[in-house]
Parts: sequence; structure tokens; C-alpha cells
Amino acid sequence: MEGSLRSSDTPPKGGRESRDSVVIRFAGDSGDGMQLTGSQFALSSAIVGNDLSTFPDFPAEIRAPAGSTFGVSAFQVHFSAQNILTPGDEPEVLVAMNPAALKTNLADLDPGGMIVIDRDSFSDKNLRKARYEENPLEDQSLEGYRVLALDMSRLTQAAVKPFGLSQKESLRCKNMWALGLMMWMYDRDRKPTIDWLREKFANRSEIAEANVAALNAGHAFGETAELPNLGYGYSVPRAEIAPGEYRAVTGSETLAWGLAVGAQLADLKLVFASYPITPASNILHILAGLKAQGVVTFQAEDEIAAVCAAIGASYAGSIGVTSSAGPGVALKTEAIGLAVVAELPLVVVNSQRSGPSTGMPTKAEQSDLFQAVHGRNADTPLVVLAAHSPANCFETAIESIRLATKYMTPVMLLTDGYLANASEPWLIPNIEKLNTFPVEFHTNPDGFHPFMRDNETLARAWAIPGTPGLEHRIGGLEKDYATSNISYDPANHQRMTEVRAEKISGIANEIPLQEVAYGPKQGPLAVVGWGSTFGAIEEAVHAAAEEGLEVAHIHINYLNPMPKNMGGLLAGYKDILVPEMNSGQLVKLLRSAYLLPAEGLNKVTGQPFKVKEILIAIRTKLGNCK
Amino acid sequence: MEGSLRSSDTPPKGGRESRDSVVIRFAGDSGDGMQLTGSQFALSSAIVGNDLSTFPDFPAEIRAPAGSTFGVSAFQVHFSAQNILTPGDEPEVLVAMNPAALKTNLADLDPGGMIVIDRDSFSDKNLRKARYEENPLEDQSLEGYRVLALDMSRLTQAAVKPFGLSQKESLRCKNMWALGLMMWMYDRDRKPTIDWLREKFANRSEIAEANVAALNAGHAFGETAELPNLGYGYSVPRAEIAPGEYRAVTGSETLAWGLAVGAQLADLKLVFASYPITPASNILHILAGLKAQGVVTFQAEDEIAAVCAAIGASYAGSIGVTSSAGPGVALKTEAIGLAVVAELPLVVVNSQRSGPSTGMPTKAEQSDLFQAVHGRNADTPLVVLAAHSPANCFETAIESIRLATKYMTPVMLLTDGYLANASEPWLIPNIEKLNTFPVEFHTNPDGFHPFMRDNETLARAWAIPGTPGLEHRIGGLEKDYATSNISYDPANHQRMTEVRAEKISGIANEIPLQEVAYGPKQGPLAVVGWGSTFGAIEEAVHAAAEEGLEVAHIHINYLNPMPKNMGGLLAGYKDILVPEMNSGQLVKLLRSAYLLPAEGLNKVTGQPFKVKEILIAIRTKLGNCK
Amino acid sequence: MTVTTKIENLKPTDFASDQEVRWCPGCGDYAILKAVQRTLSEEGAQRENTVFVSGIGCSSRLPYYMSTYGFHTIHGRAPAFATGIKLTNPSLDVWVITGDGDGLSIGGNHLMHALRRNVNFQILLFNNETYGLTKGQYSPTSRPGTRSPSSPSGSIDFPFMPCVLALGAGANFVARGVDTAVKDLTETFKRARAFPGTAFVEIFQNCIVYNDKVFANFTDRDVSLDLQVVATHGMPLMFGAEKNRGLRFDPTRVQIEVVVIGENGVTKDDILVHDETNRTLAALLAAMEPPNHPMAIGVLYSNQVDTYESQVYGQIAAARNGGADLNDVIRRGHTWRVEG
Amino acid sequence: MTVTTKIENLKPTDFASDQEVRWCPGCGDYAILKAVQRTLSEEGAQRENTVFVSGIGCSSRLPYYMSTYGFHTIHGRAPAFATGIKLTNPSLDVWVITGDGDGLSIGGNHLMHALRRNVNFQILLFNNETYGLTKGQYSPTSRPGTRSPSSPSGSIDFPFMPCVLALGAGANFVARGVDTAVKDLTETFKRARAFPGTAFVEIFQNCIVYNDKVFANFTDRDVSLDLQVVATHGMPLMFGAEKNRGLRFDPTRVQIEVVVIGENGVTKDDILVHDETNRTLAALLAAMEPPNHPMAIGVLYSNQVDTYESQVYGQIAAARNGGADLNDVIRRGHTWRVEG
Ligand SMILES: Cc1ncc(C[n+]2csc(CCOP(=O)(O)OP(=O)(O)O)c2C)c(N)n1
Ligand SMILES: Cc1ncc(C[n+]2csc(CCOP(=O)(O)OP(=O)(O)O)c2C)c(N)n1
Ligand code: SF4
Ligand code: SF4
Ligand SMILES: [Mg+2]
Ligand SMILES: [Mg+2]
Repeated sequence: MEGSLRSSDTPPKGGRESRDSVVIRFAGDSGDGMQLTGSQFALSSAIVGNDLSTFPDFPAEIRAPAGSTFGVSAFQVHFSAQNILTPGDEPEVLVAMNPAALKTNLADLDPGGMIVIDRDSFSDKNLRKARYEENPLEDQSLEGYRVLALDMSRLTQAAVKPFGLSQKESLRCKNMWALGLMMWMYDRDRKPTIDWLREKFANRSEIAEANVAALNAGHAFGETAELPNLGYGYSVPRAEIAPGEYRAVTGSETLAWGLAVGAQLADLKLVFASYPITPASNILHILAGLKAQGVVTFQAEDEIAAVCAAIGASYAGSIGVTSSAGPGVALKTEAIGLAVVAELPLVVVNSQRSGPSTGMPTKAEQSDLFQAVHGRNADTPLVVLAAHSPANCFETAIESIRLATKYMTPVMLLTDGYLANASEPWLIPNIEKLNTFPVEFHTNPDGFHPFMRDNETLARAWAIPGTPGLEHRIGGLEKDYATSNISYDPANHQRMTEVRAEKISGIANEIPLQEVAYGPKQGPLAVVGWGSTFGAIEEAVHAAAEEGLEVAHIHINYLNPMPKNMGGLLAGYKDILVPEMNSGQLVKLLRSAYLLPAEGLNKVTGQPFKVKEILIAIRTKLGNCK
Repeated sequence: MEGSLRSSDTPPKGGRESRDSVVIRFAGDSGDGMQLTGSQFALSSAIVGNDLSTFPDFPAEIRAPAGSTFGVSAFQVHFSAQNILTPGDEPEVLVAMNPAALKTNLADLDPGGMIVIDRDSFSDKNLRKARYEENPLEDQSLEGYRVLALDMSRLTQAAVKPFGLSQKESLRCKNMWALGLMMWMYDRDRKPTIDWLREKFANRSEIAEANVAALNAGHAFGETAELPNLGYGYSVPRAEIAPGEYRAVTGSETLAWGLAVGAQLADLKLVFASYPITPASNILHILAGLKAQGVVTFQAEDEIAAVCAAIGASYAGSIGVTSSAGPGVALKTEAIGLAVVAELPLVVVNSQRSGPSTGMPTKAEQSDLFQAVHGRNADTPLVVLAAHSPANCFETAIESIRLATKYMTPVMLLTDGYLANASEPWLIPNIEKLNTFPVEFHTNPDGFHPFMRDNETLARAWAIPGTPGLEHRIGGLEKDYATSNISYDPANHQRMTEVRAEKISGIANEIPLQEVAYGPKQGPLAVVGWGSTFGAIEEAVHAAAEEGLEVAHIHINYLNPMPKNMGGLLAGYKDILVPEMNSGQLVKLLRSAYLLPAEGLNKVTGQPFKVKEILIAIRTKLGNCK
Repeated sequence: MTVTTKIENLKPTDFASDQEVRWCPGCGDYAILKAVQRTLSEEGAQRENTVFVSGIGCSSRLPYYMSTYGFHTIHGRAPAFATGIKLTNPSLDVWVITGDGDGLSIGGNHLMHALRRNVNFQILLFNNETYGLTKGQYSPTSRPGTRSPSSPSGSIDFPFMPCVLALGAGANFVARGVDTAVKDLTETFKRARAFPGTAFVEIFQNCIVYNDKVFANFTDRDVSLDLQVVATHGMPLMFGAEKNRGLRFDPTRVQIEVVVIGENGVTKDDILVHDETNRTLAALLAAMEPPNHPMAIGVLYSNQVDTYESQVYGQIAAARNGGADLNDVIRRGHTWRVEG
Repeated sequence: MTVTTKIENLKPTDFASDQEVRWCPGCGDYAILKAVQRTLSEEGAQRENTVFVSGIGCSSRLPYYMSTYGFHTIHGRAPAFATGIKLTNPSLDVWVITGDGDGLSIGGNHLMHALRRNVNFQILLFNNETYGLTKGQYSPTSRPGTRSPSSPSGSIDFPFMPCVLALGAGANFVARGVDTAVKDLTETFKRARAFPGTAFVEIFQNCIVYNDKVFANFTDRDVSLDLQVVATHGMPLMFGAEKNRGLRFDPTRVQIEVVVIGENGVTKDDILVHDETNRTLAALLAAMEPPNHPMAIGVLYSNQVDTYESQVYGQIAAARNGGADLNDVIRRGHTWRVEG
């Protein structure tokens, strides 16, 4: 690459050790810029051709006091010469910008891992704020780790001196120093970061150049310091990745874009009505920025108004979409019932978070599956889909709009706080090449009544206000099958209840059959998951297979209705293990639907599964079987 | 009985035919007073010592136009010399006060049943309003029935003439004429009705006496008219009924009283916060009338405010109760989640009605079981109880308060529109003899933190504002197991999630083991029900047993957690049939929990099961098995 | 000579649907329905472009009786549905039908937010001071002491005054009418329909079953002239059987008072002239109550500002100039190529 | 000579809990917390009888920082919880803590209904014109054109004025304060606490992170005297750095105007005297906005009527006289005996 600043361009003093996969975590104070640092490192890794996956961990507070443990912000990057699907179980490198960052992140570090520390930040005051009684750099507590305690603050200040910044501004550059060091260590190109700094601080070039200087200084430090624990650095070769144009995306981005694209493929206006709530708000923010693309967003007074406005929009001929997290979806359930009985298209996105109630709003959980499938009064069936990766959010959003409009039904799209914030490289699709599914509104008055149905899909006619001759009234009261007028007739209610159920269960006839993500199509054990556990399960099953264990991974995207072959497929395995970030919800649905003795592997900590946790469960299970 | 007006006091012209059980339906215009007529007939039957069960069927409209089919109001009475549990499948006598009443009720009549008709009301105008093209009294359509078409209006007018009423007022007495005839026909005592009339119209004695005259005239008509189809009337001997003081009660009454009594047994103030909704409103109305008993009712601005006020009341040391139907409970789910995580006692009564959405508000359904058990975001366990008869509503309400306060948990109490309005005789308990379960608030500051737990029940300490030294803060955020402070610690969230689940599942250790309501403790078939289907299932299983079929009835009152022995008990039957007034909810919970191939028998018409429908299903099932 | 083709207006009955009207005989809702149908007829409305959206309640049944588009939604949320409809298609003529329970109890928040946003639809609030459909419980507009199934000892809540509340929430059009005064009501509905923004109309509606004659104290024929003042823009606020009463502002006590022309030296010049663009005056009029003051009827306030949806589409139109398509959007920011 | 034992008031710091305060450094919430603690101290409050109830938002975190009882509930519903608490134990001193999002967006309806019912608690609404906790989206009080993550082209909703809304809903006590004016705020809180009924206090609160200086136009030191008028009952509504400005009512245009004593013949007698029992005046003051008018601060309205809970318990007490016990209740009406 021309003008590249990769250290490998300069002859290394020794040989770089080649590594297959590396996990680094950058951790520091909220004000230390760890999210940017991590993202830049990730980007530079993407550009050298590694596969990668990242995960940010923000503090719950808006702006916690400097130095406090609850104000620590972290960003984990997993980069690899292989295809990877998770941000990694345990970092092998922890960059800790202050004592609080060390304190709160050390437990996750790989035993024997490396800790890069800003020694200057280990002042008495900061140690106290982090509630250290002894300075961990001075007692034995870090024994066993490879500790690189560096004068990062001072070295940064020295590097940026020429630019005349205040002391506070100077110290703000120390994240770039740390990034430079890491870039040296893993042989990454600094140029994209330098370009980005110059663009970001275009109006304050002294800041831009100070940051560039800090970055370069950190890099140079690695190259020259001959650090005992470090050697000559590492290299991670490029992975085999499908060719094309890539970008890093979070699930919030892909989900928002998927909705906009889905509406376009349906030839409909997107009306997105929402009320802010963590971790769902970003979808609203992104779509609010798509005015030029004709997207209408509506920040409602609450979640109920949001879903009602979305339903009103669908009634009038848009695709109405609303989005929230569990507590907000709880408020929407009455209105969703109306959408079911009025048979209007609607997409409800639930970015699941830890509960019950307010719970731990910034942490992820998969505990709203019951709410999605069963959480309404009466027999109120709807479609439930789950996205399983940031990239998959895009496709699932499109599929939600396709099914909602084709079947005139609400679709609940489940994602979670982990998918919303985690990022991975995404092969950017060409929208023009995607299959369209344009909606045709009903316009023919002959024999029209609003609940006349398509023979095949059982979807009712979608006739929108403004259409002459099709004036009609709909509502939440039960209606006559044949005339759509209000009806209290007992047999009619039975029939309507059945037709609403059949319409939804019939969708099983068109959705793809359930596939096995990895492993044998029958055998002693299937690990069955849904949603954001995809990466962890897949990696665990791969690892188990490498150990010679016979285990399959099945990941369910269509949760209601489930693919037609599901029962038969699952029956082919002796044991079924269902890892979920909840107390056992999918597992109960499977047991009930297929009378199979599926067992749960449950984790309700607000943290995603580690690959290891699933692998151990697989080993135990198969060990017992042998 | 002294002063009795039973016709048997006068020597019968022929012998009365003795009958075991009779079902009569009174049907007429909303303005015809059918509910009063039916209630009075029921009361007179109770007094002669029959067992009985009644069911009113109101029009959905507030005041429908006179003569319209949708304005018909009906009241069915089942009275018997045996113990009975349902208002009867098909009436054998239909009293139809106008064409619309005939039109809408004829289909339910027993083939060969008797129709008592006010011939005077079959005017052209009324026939048109009822959408009859031909006068059914003049064509062949009533062939096969025993039709008694009488000049009821004219005979009534003649009877009340002495009292100088207007024509409209005179005609209003015709329901008493019909009642008098029926009282003659089944040999009931008129005195209680006469007393009631004189009390009710104490300020307008001419109205009272006119009604009495009409009642007597109807009675005399039966005695003297020698009607071809009628003979000398019937008698229904008294049933074997436990001695004691009785009254007729609807489920709304017993439920409201049970709440008031439960609070008294817990030594707590009852704060009942609600928002009106059919068919739940009566509970609010009844409790609003118990001010003298210290009950506080609060009509909130909506269901959310109602549940929140109830939770606030519990927080401050009352037992907070809220009540609604499915759509209103949907709105409450977010707040119920808070009560779960704040671990406060709360009772949520759901009077289930036909849905989804507004559905058929005046019709009953059992379709909110999923909502009760699974209908919240996150892992949010609570107790779910179901009442199965009007009398049982009383006990279940008390049990709800007992469990809510003992375990510091919300309890969902399921009833339905059928139980709310159906009535049956109730052996009035002596409240002073009921077991008390007085709450003791926590007052000791030693080692106090709000989520400190009882070792056995796992219930947290209930310390209320106003208690010196126990000041504390609670809320919806996750809290530390050991200190009750806010905590984002992963392992702590796991632990708290588990302890919340264990607290609820542990209740299985104290609730009664599941009993078999009737039939063998193992065998080829168990019919498993919950809620208001009790009577129909019990009668069907009795009938099947009489046919020699080996079938048991199991009725579940504790739906979450279920009794400990449930799995073992159910496993003792080859087949399990689960009748529900929904599309299959309990059946799915049982399949999932016990991996047993339970099958549903589902009816979603807004009408209760007929005994016959269940009996046929039993026959089919056992026929297949043989 | 030019020939103009006059498109015949639809008749009021052309706006009636084929469904049987199922309100109680004698209910005030019938008259309001009639006024609505007349309004549409006289204004030359088209059925296909007209949408009635309602919540739940007796009043909220109205859409079923119209031959236009209609959506009978859930309790209290009609303004939110209507907002979604207008966001999709601003050219539709949307009417929200609600009651004092639907609109002010469970739905109070949506109503207020619609009013402050100024979405272009009409809100007709049928105020009968009771929850008719659920059989007569007291409502947020019931007067203190109202005995009802849920308040057997009399209600103790202080009631809302709907027009006062609407003005407090920032409504830009506020009017009042009486069910039986179909002609006046029709004129008020026309004004509401013509107003570009959320037009709020409170209608005193008699519930003959649960709250009969609750407004008789100012609607009965023998008192109505003395206890109603009809507000007409630019006209003095005069009323009374003898047309000699008027409203005057007392600036020291900062309150409105009833005066009689000719008494105590009061002349016509002392009488307040109605200015429907003056929010302060509107609030004063809305707050008046019999028997000390007359009830103000008619358009109390009308003040034109941008509608919500015009601003939504204004921002979209502005952004579209030179806007990128979605294929560009998903390529914005840092991207990189992996070569094959 | 008699010996009186004076119970020492708790100090403000005695009302601080052991929890670390987790607002952003520089947030206006700190000053409000301080004013609350001072109020309790100076009024001799007891910790055990004091309850703080809040919804969700940065502001709603306040209960955690008080050593009293506290309940951090769910978003927007705090007034409903507080109502339940007062219905159980009317003797508790209950404070509702809410924000412009919590109290006016999702929770607007509960707030209004609490105000009209007049349940005896204080509502402190921290108005920072943003949703702080969810990272700075515009709120129902944000001024038109506010750029935020959810309104990148500027917000288009017309904002509520919280005090105007409260008065429209029938509030009986309405006041306003500024976060940094801790002393005045404390006095206002004392008045609110003493008021028997729902006392509504809007506090202009600076969100340093998402909406810094949004109130600077009338709170900055150099403009505050000219653009704030402190309402004091019985005192003329005068203000200004030179104390020569005042408010006058223009009865013909029916509006309030700012005048300067000595200019155009204006004298002190022309100036409106604040009467905190006059709802009309309060509404006029609440609606004033800079730069044309000063922002009115202090107790705008205070009008004592029966509290909700006193009426609830009044009805219960009346019914209890000669009331039956539950054993009688379930035997009322028709009963019959079946003999053994
Ligand atoms: C969520 C929900 N809660 C409660 C109800 C019951 N409900 C239906 S209409 C109504 C009140 C209607 O009052 P109002 O709006 O004044 O209408 P009216 O019948 O008086 O015209 C209530 C409480 C409901 N349908 N849905
Ligand atoms: C049901 C529900 N919806 C949405 C949220 C997300 N949420 C939390 S606080 C908040 C807004 C807070 O704004 P405000 O009340 O003004 O408080 P501030 O943070 O500005 O003090 C929102 C939307 C939630 N917690 N619960
Ligand atoms: S109950 Fe009242 S409001 Fe409802 S239809 Fe009857 S009269 Fe009208
Ligand atoms: S975000 Fe704003 S309101 Fe919230 S704590 Fe920070 S400064 Fe205060
Ligand atoms: Mg009403
Ligand atoms: Mg705010």
C-alpha cells in the first residue's frame, strides 16, 4: 500500500511472532476515548484483512466522576486470520489507562495475559477512587501477568509539546499513544487513523497533529524500547474473506438500514415511530438522519403512542414500524393486539436488555421471547423473528417487512443490546440487486369487504383511505368472516380465531426449512440457539468438532411460526441443549411444541456467553453420553 | 312454611310429574325485566331446597332499540334435586317475551322443548324488527316443540287494571305474569317474590300491588287453564344440600368480598385501585360500597395508574389490589414487572373476556393464561391462581392475599366474564372462623437491608415508610443480594434472577397437592381443566362414569407454581385431554413442563362449554382407546 | 358565456353507512352524528378522503355510522393513530372522535401532545360527564359529588374543564358546542375542519341513561339564553334573553365579570370584544361556569401556526435536495475493499 | 420557669444517604438536591416520615441520595405510586421527583390527574428541556428547532409550558425556581411542602452535557434581574436591575405588558399586585416568556381546597358510623337456611 505506515515496512529488528487470533481490550475512564481507540484499532485490523468482531462496554452513567470504577469504559477487539464470530472470551492484552480500569477488567484477562498500564495514572488519588488499598503495581497482585507499566502520560506530554496544548488537552492524546503502541505490536497501518484524526479535527489542526504525534510516538516506543516482555511484536495474517466492499457495522445501523431498505423493496413509505429507550434509541437516531431518503420518523410521547402511530401509518398505507426494549414493548402489547385483529402490517423491534423492570438497562439479555410469542391477552398470534448478528439484522429487518406486508400481520423482531452495540465487518450489499416485493393495494370495489382474504396466504385485502369506492370501517371488535361487520356470533368468533391462527402458522409453508448451521444432520447432540448467541455457539461447536465431538449447531431465526421441518430435524438428535441468555424460554417452547426433552443452558448475567462456557457444556453432555 | 303461597298447598287437579333437573331460559327485550324474573325464579327454587346455577346473557349495547335481536336479554336457571354445577346445556323451557327473543334463543332449546310465548307481542312491527319474514306462530317452523302461545300482555293488563297504571306501566308487569305461570308450573313459593316486590316498590304501592296481581294471575292461569301441552305441572324435589345459611352469589360479589375478607385476615388495609372495564367493573362497584368496612377504592385515570397506585399502597403497607380484563392487564404488565423486582405484595385480578383486542367484551374466554404466566418482559415470575366457580372466587381471593403477603410477590388471579356474572347458592361462611394470617412488618434495624430474606420462604423483609431506623430505597434497577444497593455485577444478577425464581417455585412446597376432583387416580384418561370450565367438566366426567367410562377430572387452581405432585399424577394417565375456552394454553404449559402428550379440546366462541361437548370428546377419546 | 360544471355535493345521508345506529334512544350522540354528516355535505367532502378515528366508548362508535373510512381503535389512543395516518397521507381529512373518558381519562396524554404538535385533524370530544359504555361510572369531567356505581358516596375528584386543559396544553383551535344545537354545531365543525392544525371541539352531550340532564342548568330552553354566551370573532361578548348582558374585564381584580348594559353606568363600550386569536381571552372564556358566568360556546380560540406534518415534509423536502439514495447511505464513512 | 426541650432539627447532611451521587459533574441536579435537603432540615422533617418517589431519568435518581424512604419506580408513573402511598398513610410527607420527559412526555396524564385530584404531595419537575438519561433527545419542553440525536434537522413540536399546563389541569399550587438559586428554591420548596394538596414546582435545571446553558437567556447573571420577576403575594410585580420595571394589565388587548415606572406616565399604582390566589393572574404570569416578558419565578398560585385523601377518609369515617362488619355485609339481602 502506498504511503503505508505499517511497521513491517521498516525492517524489524527481530522476527515478528505470527499469531492466529488475538483479543485486546482497551479500558479507561469515560473521558479517555477508549471507544474511539478501540474502533480505530479494529478498523486498522480490518484493512490488513483480518476478520474481526468488537464489543464496547459503556458505563451505565452518563458521565461518571473521573477515576471511578463505575465510570470505566471498555472496548474489546477480536481480530484473526480465521473467520470469527465473537469478540472473544478473554482478552490476552488489557490496556488499562487508570487503576479503575485495571480493577474492573483484570478478572476477565487470560491468565498469563499482558497488561499495558499508564503508570503515571496510578496516583494515590486514583488508587483511592478505584478502591485499591495497595498499589497493585507494587504488591504481588499482578504476578503471573506480563505487565508493561509505562510512563504513558509523560511520554505523551513530551510528544505533543510542540503543539502548545493545555495540559488537559495534552493528556487527552494519551489514548493515541497507547493505540500507536498497539499498532506497532500487531503490525497495523497508522495511516487510516491519521487521516481520520485530520478530518475529525479539521478545524483545530494543532489538536489533530498532536494526536498524530502521540500515535507515532507510541509506535516508535514499541519499535525502539526493547521491552523485556514484548519481543519484536506479533503479526496476524489476513483471513480468507469474500472479496467486496466492507465496512464496520453495529446491529443498530444494519437494523435501521434494513428497515429503510425493506420499505423501499416493498415500495412503501417507512413511518418509524418510537420513544427513546436504551439500547433501542440508536435505531431512531439513525433513521431520523434519513430524511433525504424519505424516511418519516416520529418521536412519540410514549411507547403506546409510538405503536399506535405506527399502526395508523400502516392503516393509511405506509409500513409502520416501532421500536423499543422490553419495558416499552410491555406497554405496546394492548395496541399490538389491535394490529393483530385489524390485520395490519406492523414491525415491532425489541432490543432486549436485562430485566425485569429497569434491571440493568445497558446490559443484554434474551428474556423477552415469551413476551414476543405469548405476551398478549387472548389468542393473538403474530410472527416472531430474531436476528443473530449485526449483519443479519439487515436481512431480518427486510424479512420482517416482507412478511408483515405479505400476510398483513405484526412482526416482532427480536434483537438485543449486545447486537445493537457489537460491531463486525459487513460486506455492503448492492440494494438494487435485492429482490423487491412491491405491495399492491386493493382498489377493486367488486365484492370488496375489508377482511376478504387471499385464498393462499389468508391475508386480508389492504385498501387504504383515499381509495374511492372502498370506504370501510375496521376496529378491535370481532367481525363477521363473510361481511366484515361487527359480529358476536359464537361460531364466527371460533372461525375468525382459527383463521387468524392459520394465517400465521401457514407462513411455515414459505419460509426456508431449518438448516443445520454446522455439524451432522442427526446425532447425539444438537445445540439449538436463537439470536445473539449465534457466534458463541458456532465457535464452541467448531471447537468441539475439532476435539472430535459429534455435535451440531442449529440456530433458529423464525421463532413463530417455526420452520416446518423443525420437529423432525430435532427428533434426529438424542440430546438437545439450548443455551439462552435467560432462564429458559426457547427450551420451553420446543419442549411444548415437539415433546422433546430439550435442556437449557442458561446465563443471566447481562454478559454474552463465552465460547468456553458452551464448549464445556457440550463436553459434559457428550461425556455423559459416551 | 307459614303463609306459603306454593300451589301444592291447594289440592292439585292431577298429579304433578316429578323431575330431577330442569333448565328454563327467560328471554325478552332489555326492558322486559328478564334478569329480575330469572333471579326471582332462581331464588324461589333455592328456597324449596333445589340446587341451582344460573347464567345471565346481557346484550352488548347499553340500551338497544326495543324489539331488536341485539337487544334481547336472557337469564337461564338450572335447578335440580341433584348437585349441579352448570346452568345447563340446553333449556327445556324457553319463555320468549317477543319475536326477537324467540329468534335469538330458539336454536339453543332442547328438541321437543317447551316454548312459552306472549302471543300479543308478535305484531307485524315486532316481527319485522326481529327480521322474521313469516310469523313463526303461523308457519311450520315451531313444529316439534311444545308451544304455549298465550295472550300474556292482555291477561296482564286485565289483572293489573284495578291499580290505575298507565298502559306502559301495566305492560311492564307482564314479566311477573310469566313468572307466576312458571312458579305454578314448577311448584314454587311466590311469597319471597311478593315480599321483594313490596320492598322494592315501597314508595309506589300501586306498582307493587299490580306486580303482585300479575304474578298471582299468571299462577292462577296455570292452575285453571288446563293447557293441552302442560298437564298438571311438575315438581322438582329438594336436593341434598349441606345445612346452613345460603345466598345466591355471582363471582364478582364473592371475589370482591374475598378481597375485603383476605385483607382483614392479613390485618391490612385493602387499597383497591382500578379503571372500569367490562366484565371487571362490578368488583370496583362492590368494593366502593364497603367504605364502612374501611375499604379504600381508587378509580384511577387508566389501568397503568391503577396498578401503580396499588403497588404504591403495598409499598406503604396496605395490600394493594388492582383489577381489569385482558386489554387492561396488558397495559399493567410493565408495572407488574416492577412489583416482581421490588418484591412487593400485589394482587392483579383478570376477569377474562373474548379477544384479541376489544373482541367481544361481554363474552367470556380463558385466553389470558399465557399473558398471566409468560406475558412480561424478562424473567419475571409471579404466582398465578384461577378461580373455578362463583363460590371458589371467595377462597381464591383470600388465598391470593395470603400468598402475596407471605411471599412478597404479585399474584395474578384469573377469573372470567362467565364466573363474574353466573350465580349459584353459597353457604355463607363465618368470617370469624376463618384462619387469619396477620402480617408483621419488619421493624428491627439490626442488620436490616430491604432485600434481606426469610430463609425458608425467601420473602424479603417488608418494612414500611414511617418506621424509624429502616429508611431505605428500592426500585427497578437490579440490586445487590447482600446489601440491596444497585448492582450491575454479572454474578449478582444471575443470583438475584435465580432467587426470584426459587421464591416462586418454592411456593409449591406449601400449597395443597393436586387432587383428583372425580374419578380414578390413574387410568386411561384424565380431563384436566382450570377456571370456569370446572362445572362442565365435572358434570361431563360424572356422566361418562355413569356410562361406565374410566375417566378422571383434574382441575388446576394453582397454575404457577403448579402443585409438586402434578407431573407424577398426570403421568399416571394414558391420555390427557385439556378443555379450554381458548386455542390451547394450559395444554402447552403442561406439555412443556411434564413432556406428556396432553391434547387440547378448544372452544373459542365466547360461550362456556356444554357438558355434552366434553362428554362427546371423552367418549371419542376412550372409544379410540378401546 | 362560460359553462361551469358544478360538482354536486353529497347529501348528509350519503355520509351514513349501512350499519344500524346502536346508541340508546334519545342519546345526544344522534344529533352530533347529524351535525357531522351535515358538515361534510355542506363542505363538499368526499367519502374516500375522509377518515374517522375513534377510541372506545359509546361516542367512539361513531365511525361505524359513517360511509367514509373509519378506524375504531383502542381506548384513549385515537390521536396517536390519527397522527400516524396524517404522517402517511397529509391530504386526508381526519376526524378524531372521543369521549370524556376516552379522551381525558386514559387518553389525556395523547390528546395534549396532539394539541401541542398541531397535527392537522379535528378532535370532537363528546363530553357527557360519564363513562357511558361501561355503565355510568363518574368521569374526569364529572362534578364533585357525582353518585355513580364507582362513587356511591359521591365523587371527590375535582373535574377537568376540557377547553381550559386544551388551552393549557397549547391548543391552537378550541371550540365548544351543545349536542342539540345542530345548526351551530355544524358551523363550529366547519370551522374546525377548515383549521390547519389540531382543532379541539368539546360538545356537551346528554347521556339519557346514566347522566340525564346534567347540562340542563345551562342548556334548558328557559335558561340557555341567560347562561350561554356565543363567542363570535370581532363581536362584543353579549348575551341574555334581553341581549343586554355582557362580559367585562376587571383589571384590578384580574377577572371577568358579567355586567348589564344600562346598569351602574355600563355601556356597550365596556363589553369585551371577542378576539379569537387572543389566548388569554380564550382561557378566560373557557374557564367561566354557570351560574355566576355564562358558558361560552363557539370558537373560543383560533390561531394559525405551521402544522406538524407540513414541517415533517418540509424537512424531508429540504433534505431531499441533493440527498443520496440508500445505496450511498450504507457506504458513507469508512469502507474498505477486500480483493478477490 | 418552665423547661422546654427543643428537639434539634436534623442537619441537611443528615438527609444525605450513603450512596455516591452519580450525576455528571456540573449537573444542575446537585443544587436541587441541596435545596431539598436544606428544606427538610429547616422544616424539622423526620427521615422516617419522608418518602421520595420518582420515575426514570437522571433527575429520578434523586431518591437514592436521600437518607429517607425512597421508591425509584418506572418511567412516568411516580404520581400514581405516590397516590397509592398517600391513600395508605396520609401522614407521610411524600415528594415526587420527575423530569420533563418523565413527567410531561410518558407521564403527562398521571401528572395532570394528580393535580386535579389534589393529593397532598409535592411534585418537583426538573426541567432541562432534554431526555438526559437516554442521551439527549429533545423533550416536550424543548424549544422548536432543537437539534438532538432524534431531531438532527431541528425539532418541530411546539413545547409545553409546564406551569401553564399544570394550571390548565386545575393545579392548586404552582411555583417555579432556578437550580442555582438554592436559597430561593429552598423557600419555594418549604411553601410546597406546607401546601395541603398537590404542589407543583418547575425547576429550570441545567444539563451540562446535553443542553448546557439552555436557560442562560434569563438565568445568566447579567440578564437575570431584567428577565426574571419574583412573584410575592401582596407585592407589586416589579423587577429589573434598577427595580423600575413592572407588569401591567392591558384590559383592552387583554394581555400583560411590561412597563417602566416613570416612563409614559406609569406610576407604581399601575403595577399589578401579585395575588397568589388568583388563577387568572397565575396563568398570565406562567405564560410569560423572555425576551418580551420576564420569566416569573416563585409561587405563582396557591389556593387551598380539600385534599383527595382527606375526602377519602372523610367518606370512610362517615360510613363507619353505624357500619356493619364484613360478616354482616356478606349476609345482606336475600339469604335462606337449609336445615340439617
Ligand atoms: C384498555 C381499556 N380500558 C378500559 C376499557 C373500558 N372502557 C370502554 S369505554 C370506557 C369509557 C368510555 O367513556 P367515554 O369516553 O366518556 O365514552 P362514552 O361511552 O361516555 O361516550 C371504558 C372505561 C377499555 N375498553 N379498554
Ligand atoms: C417505559 C420506558 N420507556 C422509556 C424509558 C427510557 N427513558 C428513561 S429516562 C427517559 C427520559 C428522561 O427524561 P427526563 O425525565 O427529562 O429526565 P432527565 O434525564 O432529563 O433528568 C427515557 C425516555 C424507560 N426507562 N422506560
Ligand atoms: S349510555 Fe348514554 S352515551 Fe351511551 S348510548 Fe346510551 S345514552 Fe348515549
Ligand atoms: S446528562 Fe445532564 S441531566 Fe443527566 S446527570 Fe448529566 S448533566 Fe445532569
Ligand atoms: Mg363519556
Ligand atoms: Mg429532562
